[in-house]
Amino acid sequence: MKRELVLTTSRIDEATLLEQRTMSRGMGAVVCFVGVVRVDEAGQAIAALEYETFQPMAQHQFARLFDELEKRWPVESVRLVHRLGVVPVNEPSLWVEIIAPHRGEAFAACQFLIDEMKRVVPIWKKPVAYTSLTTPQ
Amino acid sequence: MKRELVLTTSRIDEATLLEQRTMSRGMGAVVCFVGVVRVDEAGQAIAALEYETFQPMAQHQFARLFDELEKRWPVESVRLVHRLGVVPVNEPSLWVEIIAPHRGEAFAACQFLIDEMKRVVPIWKKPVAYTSLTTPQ
Amino acid sequence: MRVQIDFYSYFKDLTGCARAFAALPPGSTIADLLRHLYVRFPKLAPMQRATLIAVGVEYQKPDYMLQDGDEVALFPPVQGG
Amino acid sequence: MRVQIDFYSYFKDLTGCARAFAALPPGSTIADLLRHLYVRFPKLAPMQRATLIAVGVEYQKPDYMLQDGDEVALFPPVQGG
Repeated sequence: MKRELVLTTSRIDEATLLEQRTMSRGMGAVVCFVGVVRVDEAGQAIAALEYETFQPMAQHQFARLFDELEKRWPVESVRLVHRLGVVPVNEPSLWVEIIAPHRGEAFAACQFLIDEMKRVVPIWKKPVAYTSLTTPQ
Repeated sequence: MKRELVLTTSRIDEATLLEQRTMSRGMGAVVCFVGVVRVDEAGQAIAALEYETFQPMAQHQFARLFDELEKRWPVESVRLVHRLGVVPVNEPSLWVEIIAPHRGEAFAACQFLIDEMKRVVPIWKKPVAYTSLTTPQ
Repeated sequence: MRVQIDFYSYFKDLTGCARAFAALPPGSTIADLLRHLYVRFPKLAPMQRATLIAVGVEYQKPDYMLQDGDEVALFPPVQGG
Repeated sequence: MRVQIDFYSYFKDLTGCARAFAALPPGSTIADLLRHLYVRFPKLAPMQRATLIAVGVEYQKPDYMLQDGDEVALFPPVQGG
């Protein structure tokens, strides 16, 4: 199984990630998830979310999840990018792509990976408020 | 809910579809599915699949599914492209994108749409074999 | 009355045509039409349990009462994606 | 023995620091360390049921026996995505 994990403070560049996609001729399904920062976090309008991680543990926990994914489903490729630092509203914080022979397993693997990430991977977020100088859009 | 339906004999251009994506600041989830023609159809190596449709009925049935989607989930945008005619192995035949506030509803809506499409939308495929003149890759 | 029947996918191969017309007594249902078609296109008959039927752009059941000029479509299970 | 404790997310605000060290008797468990920390950082105590604990890069339970030099991390439920 091809694995790519990127934890980065740079903007997630979906076009480049798409260009870099490769899949063998036996693969029939690509499921891609993009998590985007919403303007309302717990009922409050925010300007951004700030993501923090404990990076060595995050990488280790992602590696364990990738192992588990590989055991459960015939996934050919998993790529995951999580942005860190300040992510403005309407920009992606998470990008996940799963390539598998069939649709069912690609959807299952993608949802499993995100669910488990939110349970065990040490990444936290806190809202960044509009300052008094900023007019909420 | 924004709706886009394209039934086309042209190649599905994911990069352009990505460029054309728009989402409002309340949206937090994009789920994208790409169905790709696999080299093995029912255990036989093929060169392509040829897709046929009964187009007015396909459009009507897709419209009904989009209505149902809108009733069930707070989806902001659904875009679906289905390629028709001969689609070579390793090229996309189906591209679906769902944009919703949250992950759960985006995944549910995307899977519902594909499942229902495969039940009611009049599109059929038949395998295109390698001819004796073509060397299987 | 007269109805048009369009065949899709491998049903065209089974019937040898993409479109046919049938003259039926008024009040005929889809079930009546099918009986007529299974005589005319015997290779369709074994497909009966895997046949989807639409009138216009909507699926209909065998008890659907046909109207003059109806456009009926007969096809095998769909396989998009 | 001496262990290092790193705090993440708002646990840093509750303790007022990102890293602390603790000297503990040999054979101490994570539960023993927590009792020590809740005295030293009383604002952490109410978070007890929402505290995740790792040693190195693996989650561990309160009965985990600590070793000299262990790097312990304490943090609230994770929220990636």
